[in-house]
Amino acid sequence: MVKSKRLYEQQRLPDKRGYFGKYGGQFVNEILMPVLIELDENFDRYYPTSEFQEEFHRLQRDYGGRPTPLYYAKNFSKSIGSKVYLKREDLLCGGSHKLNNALGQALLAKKMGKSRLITETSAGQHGFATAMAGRALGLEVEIFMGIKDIARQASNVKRMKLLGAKITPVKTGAGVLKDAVSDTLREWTSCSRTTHYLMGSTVGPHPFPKIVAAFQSVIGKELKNQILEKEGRLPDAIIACGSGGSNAIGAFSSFIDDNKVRLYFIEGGGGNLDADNSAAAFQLGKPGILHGALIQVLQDEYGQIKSSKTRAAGLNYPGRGPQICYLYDTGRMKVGYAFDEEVFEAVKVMCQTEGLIPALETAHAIAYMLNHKEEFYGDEVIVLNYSGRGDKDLEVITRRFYGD
Amino acid sequence: MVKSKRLYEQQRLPDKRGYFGKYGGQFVNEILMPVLIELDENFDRYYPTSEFQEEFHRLQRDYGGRPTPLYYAKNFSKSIGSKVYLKREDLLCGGSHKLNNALGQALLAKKMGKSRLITETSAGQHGFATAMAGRALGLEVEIFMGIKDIARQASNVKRMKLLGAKITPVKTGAGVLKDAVSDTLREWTSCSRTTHYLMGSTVGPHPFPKIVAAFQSVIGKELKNQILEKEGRLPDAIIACGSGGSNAIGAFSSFIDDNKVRLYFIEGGGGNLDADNSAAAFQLGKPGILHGALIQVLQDEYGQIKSSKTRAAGLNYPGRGPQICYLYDTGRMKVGYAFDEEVFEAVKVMCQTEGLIPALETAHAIAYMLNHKEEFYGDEVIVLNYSGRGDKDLEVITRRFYGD
Amino acid sequence: MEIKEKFRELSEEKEGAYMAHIYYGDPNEEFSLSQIEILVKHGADFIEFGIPFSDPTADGAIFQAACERALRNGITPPKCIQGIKKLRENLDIPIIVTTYYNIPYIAGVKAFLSEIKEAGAQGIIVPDVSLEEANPLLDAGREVGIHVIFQVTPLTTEDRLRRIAAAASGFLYVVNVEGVTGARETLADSTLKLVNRVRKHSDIPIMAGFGISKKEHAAAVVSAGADGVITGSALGEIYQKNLENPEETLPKIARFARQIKQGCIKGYIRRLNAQNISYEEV
Amino acid sequence: MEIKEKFRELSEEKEGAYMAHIYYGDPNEEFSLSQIEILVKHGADFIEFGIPFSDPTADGAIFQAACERALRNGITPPKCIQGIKKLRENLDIPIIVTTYYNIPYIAGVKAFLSEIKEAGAQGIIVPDVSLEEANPLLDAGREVGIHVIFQVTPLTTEDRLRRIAAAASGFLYVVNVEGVTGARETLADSTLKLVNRVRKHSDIPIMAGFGISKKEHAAAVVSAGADGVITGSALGEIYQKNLENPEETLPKIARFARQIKQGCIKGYIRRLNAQNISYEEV
Ligand SMILES: Cc1ncc(COP(=O)(O)O)c(C=O)c1O
Ligand SMILES: Cc1ncc(COP(=O)(O)O)c(C=O)c1O
Repeated sequence: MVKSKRLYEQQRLPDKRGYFGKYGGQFVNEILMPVLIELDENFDRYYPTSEFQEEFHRLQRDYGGRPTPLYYAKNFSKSIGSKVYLKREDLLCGGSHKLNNALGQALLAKKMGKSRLITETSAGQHGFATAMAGRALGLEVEIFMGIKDIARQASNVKRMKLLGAKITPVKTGAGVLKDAVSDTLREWTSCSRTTHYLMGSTVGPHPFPKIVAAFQSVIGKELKNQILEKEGRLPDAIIACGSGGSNAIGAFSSFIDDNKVRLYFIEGGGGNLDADNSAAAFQLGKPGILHGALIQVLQDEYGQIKSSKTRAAGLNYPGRGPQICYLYDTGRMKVGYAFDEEVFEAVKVMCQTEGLIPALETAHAIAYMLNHKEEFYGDEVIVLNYSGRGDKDLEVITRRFYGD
Repeated sequence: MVKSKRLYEQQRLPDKRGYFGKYGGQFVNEILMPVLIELDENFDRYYPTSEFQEEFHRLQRDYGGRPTPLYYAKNFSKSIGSKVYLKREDLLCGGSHKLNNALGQALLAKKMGKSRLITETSAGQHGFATAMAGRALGLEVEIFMGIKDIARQASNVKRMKLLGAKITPVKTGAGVLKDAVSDTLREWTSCSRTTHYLMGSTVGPHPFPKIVAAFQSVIGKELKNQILEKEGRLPDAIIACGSGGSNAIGAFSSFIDDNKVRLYFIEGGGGNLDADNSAAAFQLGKPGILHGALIQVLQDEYGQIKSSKTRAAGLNYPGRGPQICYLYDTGRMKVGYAFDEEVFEAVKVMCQTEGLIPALETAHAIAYMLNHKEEFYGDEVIVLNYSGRGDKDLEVITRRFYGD
Repeated sequence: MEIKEKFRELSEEKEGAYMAHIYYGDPNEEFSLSQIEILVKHGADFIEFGIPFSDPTADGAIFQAACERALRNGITPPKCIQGIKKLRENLDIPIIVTTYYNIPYIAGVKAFLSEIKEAGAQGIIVPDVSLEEANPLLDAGREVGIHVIFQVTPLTTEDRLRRIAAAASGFLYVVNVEGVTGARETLADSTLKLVNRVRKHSDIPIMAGFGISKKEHAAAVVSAGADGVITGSALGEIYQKNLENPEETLPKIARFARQIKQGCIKGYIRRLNAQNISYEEV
Repeated sequence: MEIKEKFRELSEEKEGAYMAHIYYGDPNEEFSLSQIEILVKHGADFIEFGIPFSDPTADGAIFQAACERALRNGITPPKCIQGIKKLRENLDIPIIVTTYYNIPYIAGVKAFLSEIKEAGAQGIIVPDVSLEEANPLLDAGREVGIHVIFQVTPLTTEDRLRRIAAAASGFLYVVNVEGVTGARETLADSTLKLVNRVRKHSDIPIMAGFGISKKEHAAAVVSAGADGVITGSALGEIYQKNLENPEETLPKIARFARQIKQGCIKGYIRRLNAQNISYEEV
């Protein structure tokens, strides 16, 4: 893993065309190009200003509850054999890291004079975060959601409705996230003058991966200060679950240049690694173009995109974001996966060691640690990015353990 | 309201016998007296030590997520007509202020060498907080819960079970909180050597009201610093919902001596103020002895305690804690109530102005503000203690608004 | 009959005392009255007359259910006091009222004690009044002439024991808490210890209660030095099995009372034996 | 027939061009082949031959459903290319392949363009390839001899328009985005504006698409300066109503094609009229 430092210099990536190495880009219809260019310009214009930073910081702190703690999980550490810290994004308002990005983009949209936000959601976490951000900033919200996800994530649908967001069911395709993204892109082409598409992860055409990563980078910045304060040194490894990769990139952001900090990215293994039973795009996919970018994606021999499958709705997307792809390709980041059954066991372990019910997504990282203890040594300090709480998955989890 | 300052000097109350004015005391069976004395002594012994304070602080910060923000709710303020801040206890781990106290008592129990926690719960918030604290500190947990509350708070029951807490249904009486408290007291008499009764609010025999108030006082301490930083002055009023009063006392704690800060306490009005349809003990009750203390309590002409009624399980207790009673009696605190229907409307307003779904309990304070705007002036700064999030009430709320 | 007199009578007869505890009005007043009559006829020396309370935190499941039923069937404190009056028409032995503090508190402590005194009661047990909170009760009791009965437990500290013994009148109610005294220690051992501890401070009679449901328990506890025993939920358990026609259980209740009383007598004899005092087997 | 040749022929005939867009294989290959035959027979001058993609993000509900059905029924890119070959047996007009970029990307862009070229196609539209990402496609297109058709919209900036016009070959596809041009502006007005903007940079033919479903639309757009129109989902809408026997809808499809083509002709005449150029009514 001897790579030159500059290779990973975050600030330099993506390039102007939105590329992280060979991944990324802007594979969209001409209709969207002016909007994306406008967005990129506005992001570059507003984001660095102290006015924006202050407003964003205030929202993150007072509305969102930042900084989130870095918790030394003593009891869980015992089951792993190294010192494990949890970066508590579950404590962010709404219960996951998603609000970091939603608040940032909603603020940007407001600065740009947009009056409406549209987005898609699978677990409902991002949709809920967008609904909150919309309300807090006085923007209308419409959310596209696959009909299957609407059924699976009933409680988050209720939450979003209560906040007055319009929920538009997506019946095309498999009725899951990938189809909802397509529909939201379509909707955007017809209303982009008034409407911002609040992309939920580090995916989609440039500049979305860049913008989302920027808004999520607060995780890593806090994490670095906190671990230095607690341990006086950098962690040996950071581990995060992900599909698009926003929580992982957020957590990794301040450490990408520090080659000694191992980075782990855990994707949804689903039932098993058979063709149609998984969401593990790094295991089963190959580079391809989906939703505006060149990424690692599940597809058949002709390039038709395949639906992913995992019990964790938030990981149920066939593609990995371009930056995550790049980190993997360059060897900077190790990837792993966890199967649904392992994930449920991991939920149990976290409940019983620390009294915390993790989101099924988050439990993928937990499961990986439990199943790969040999990769983490006794004197090591590991940070697990605890991306969300399991309230949204309560039904599924309890049905798994207690039946009914 | 010209009362001498000393009257409110927190530090001096309760007296050694556990009295706040005429309220409080230790009306318990002799079996419990040695345990209560032991508890009081141990609290006085451990709580002030820097070791305890540091451990408690670390738990509150890293596990609980303190400090919780003080959020200027600009949009909601518009519907009231004054500047309203929300003290965001909903962002505490578990979704309400309850964890402050649970972590504190669990830590104390551990110091005292107890290996097991018992408690009761109605909304499930306190039971969930106790289950978390127990897991974090390695103590067994058994929770007594009225059968009616078990049915009404199904999701919190699931959460507690997942954390490995034993749930014991209480079938006696009306199968609600009051009956669960009685059963927990009974259980405690037979196991107090190994077991701590983790009282969930500022109720029960001395020293519980004192201990719970101490552990919740962090709310007020933070609040004071935050409002001084944001406004450069104390608030004009603080408003909190409550039954036992722990979140209210926590929020009020740093302001009781400042007579200029108006304090509002809002109890559960229930369906209406008819005899058996409310939880408004200040409106419909009188002083009496329940669960170990002399308090304001709903009762009939002979002193039989009456069941309270409100849709907010966490306010569904017929008594007010002794300190709250005292604050009311001395005129330091104003009391109000909100009816169930007003509370649902308040939920809607908070959802649609700020994108936050409040707990039904918390929504009582919101409803009071909405229905008594004339009490809050345009240039005033009001702090609403936002005690919890509404996830636990999602079913009830959505059924109310959308049917089924 | 005064409490003291009753204990004197029993010690002359060389018998341990038997107090039977019921909650009045469960499932109805008529049954409670007949039950008490039977209990007295078959051996009870004292009646612990419970006035039902909505939240009897010091009672177990049986008596909780009893209180709930009685209240549901319309019992009130005034009706209970009427009940005591009715009993007094043909009953001479001491009646000890048991209730929770909110009942006398709401009625006015002194007024309440006057009323039960007038109705014919000799003492009162308020299980949720600790020594710390007992002054109003003690003052009124002295004024009105009602004994305030205190409870002590094996966990009660020496200092508290001293102070409780000093405040106590009538008798002391020893609560043998389950689980507190350790599994291997027998009922008799823990009673013996507690009796010895009390004796250092006072000569007041000691009645042992909680969990006594057999002749052998009574005998063991009395032989260990208690002046008598109290049975409570064991009685409730009998008639609760036939709440439709509770009268049908009266023969069983009679048998139960005879057994407990026999235990009290045997225990007394055994104690005397152990003390090498001559006695006549009854 | 080459694209340029077709436009020359049409301008000689004084007609606007009509391109009909279908997704091949929906609901099956046989129907697609008959449909194309009918379209050509009744007025289509170009065929936009869609190769179904799993995630056609630039298509509306009708064509999404079309892609889904076709894929479910087993269509693949190789089968589509076979389809083009079959069509070429009796078809001379230009065929423009439409598909999403992942299809040529996975096949290899140059290999894919060679194959469609070989099968008989003249151009390709890849709606999710922006000018920024078009180089591989442009390079391969030039090498293989396939026109890469670009889209422009009223929102496309002047600078982009210039660069797109420079890169474009075959024709430019004008997308009249709904909701973007403002409610009061008519289809003709916005087309006119865009045509005028394009003309500053290039003489390339302009085809207007999206939302054209009536003779009047076609006439308006062509009279405003477009060289032709494209219809897409309007066709799909017709046969989707009878998916069991889609052949039964062919007469309707024929009538639709005739209508659109008539619009193209009328529009052309109207434009010439407005320009005061003499013409003969057809
Ligand atoms: C709790 C949680 N973790 C992780 C994810 C995955 O998203 P990302 O890959 O963008 O971090 C989600 C998505 O909904 C989520 O809800
Ligand atoms: C969110 C919330 N607020 C308020 C309360 C009332 O408790 P207290 O009166 O102790 O603050 C509860 C009790 O469960 C609660 O869950």
